[in-house]
Amino acid sequence: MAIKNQITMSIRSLSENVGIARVSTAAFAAQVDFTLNEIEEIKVAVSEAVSNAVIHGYEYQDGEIEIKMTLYEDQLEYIIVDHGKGIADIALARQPSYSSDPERMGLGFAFMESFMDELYIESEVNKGTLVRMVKKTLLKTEH
Amino acid sequence: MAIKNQITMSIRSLSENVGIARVSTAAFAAQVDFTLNEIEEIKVAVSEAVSNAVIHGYEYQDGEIEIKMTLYEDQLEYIIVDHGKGIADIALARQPSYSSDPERMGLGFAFMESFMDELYIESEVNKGTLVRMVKKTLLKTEH
Amino acid sequence: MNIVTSLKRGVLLVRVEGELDMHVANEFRETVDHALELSGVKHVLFNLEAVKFIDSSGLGVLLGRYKKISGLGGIMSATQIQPQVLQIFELSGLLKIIKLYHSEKEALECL
Amino acid sequence: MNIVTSLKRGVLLVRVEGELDMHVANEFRETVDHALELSGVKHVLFNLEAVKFIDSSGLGVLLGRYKKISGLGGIMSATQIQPQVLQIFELSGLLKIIKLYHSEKEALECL
Ligand SMILES: Nc1ncnc2c1ncn2[C@@H]1O[C@H](COP(=O)(O)OP(=O)(O)O)[C@@H](O)[C@H]1O
Ligand SMILES: Nc1ncnc2c1ncn2[C@@H]1O[C@H](COP(=O)(O)OP(=O)(O)O)[C@@H](O)[C@H]1O
Repeated sequence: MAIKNQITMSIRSLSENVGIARVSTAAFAAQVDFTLNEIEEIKVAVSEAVSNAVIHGYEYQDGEIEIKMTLYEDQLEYIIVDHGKGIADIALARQPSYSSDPERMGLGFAFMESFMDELYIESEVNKGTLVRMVKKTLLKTEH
Repeated sequence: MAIKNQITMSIRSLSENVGIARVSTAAFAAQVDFTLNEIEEIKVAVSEAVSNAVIHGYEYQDGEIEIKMTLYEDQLEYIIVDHGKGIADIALARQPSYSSDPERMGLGFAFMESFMDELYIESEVNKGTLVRMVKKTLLKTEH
Repeated sequence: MNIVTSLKRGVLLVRVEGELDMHVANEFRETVDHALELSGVKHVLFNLEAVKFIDSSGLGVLLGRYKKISGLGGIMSATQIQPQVLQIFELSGLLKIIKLYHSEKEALECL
Repeated sequence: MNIVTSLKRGVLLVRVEGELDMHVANEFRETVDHALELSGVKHVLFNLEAVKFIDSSGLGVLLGRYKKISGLGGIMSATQIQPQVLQIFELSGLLKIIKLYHSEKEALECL
């Protein structure tokens, strides 16, 4: 599939960068004729993935988070990578309401799943986590 | 000087990415208590530097543009790098109203200079160009 | 994030402005809990007109406030929710436990 | 970028919405030049109320339109300029050659 546009970002694992990542990914999505509602959905999904990297991946410690956004002919892809703690049981982690932190809601992956068209997670304990999310742009035109 | 936050981006040399770079760099600047007017000034300066990379550096051809934003104790720094054509005579290029393109105004560097507190340019013909711009945050607090 | 709390007819009114994510979650929690303690009231009304974004971290703090408020025997309600925030409330089930009103006035008359 | 052109009392009115940078410069130039040719008029009024951003690429297209319009013996004017755009106009000297009005109505009466 031909790549039409691509931006990569590397951000520090800081809570203030979650909002910056959200704004940047939304600006990237605005190339496609998504509805305002679809852009909001992308913002939530990206916010969840980046927040997870800060909270669970790096447990609020220093670290780098990479974000790669790619526009293909028929879809927009976001890949969020951290080199932190990793996930031992991905199937368990994906269950709605499951959280390893009793203070949290366990809805991050559930939101990514419902707001995007594809969600793929790759993880290795003590190596890190990769989250790949796709939103279809079929039938949309570009600006 | 201690780095308080840093984000690096790599974007393709495409005109649609100029606006995305602007939005991302403005979101980064919003960490500091700049006035809306100061944020607008940063947006213009970044817009000029990134546009120059697309127009002059890569002459609208394929290429990568790197943007590094760093928040220090007392200043915000933006570095924009391209690996394109380069500038033979930097002093000439910086002159207000000078442009190698008769269709353009030659105000890009003049705007970067007036809207930022420091402007530093490094360039080598056929290697590329680095533009470093600094906005002081002294007397500002962070969110 | 900007949070303004005030007391209206025995109800703690919390006007929130900004994006309710993990970056502001702590400040939000502390401000509301502090105002709850100081005021001594038990009902809380959130005016969410100026909240344009919420994610599961923001929801988490709201749910935490709900637990605290209902533990005190109070009612948690909200007014002027934006469509995007409403969608998240619905998906998460928060809509079932939080009372929604059209305006501050309506809410304060009913509480 | 959204551009709507219309004819009012022998003046080409151009309402612009968006950020006037290199990405939209070509489209902007082509739309305005095309409307100028079609209409056959020589005065142009830009309503810039919804232009929140302009840089030197955007200025360049406006200056190009100025040259074209004054070559035809017409007057180029603008109304409802945002402060940020005004600052750029000032710095570049464009303010000296473009006539500014407070409203479309005022401009159309004076032109
Ligand atoms: N980037 C990550 N690194 C390590 N663990 C993660 C990461 N993302 C998610 N997890 C694990 O998956 C669980 C479920 O995640 P999620 O559905 O987002 O809910 P929550 O963030 O509320 O816990 C988390 O509690 C955590 O244990
Ligand atoms: N990134 C770059 N790569 C190569 N040449 C550049 C670059 N940036 C600027 N220049 C040169 O410097 C000149 C002046 O730049 P500038 O002040 O931005 O005005 P303008 O973009 O309107 O030409 C350009 O015309 C070009 O010749």
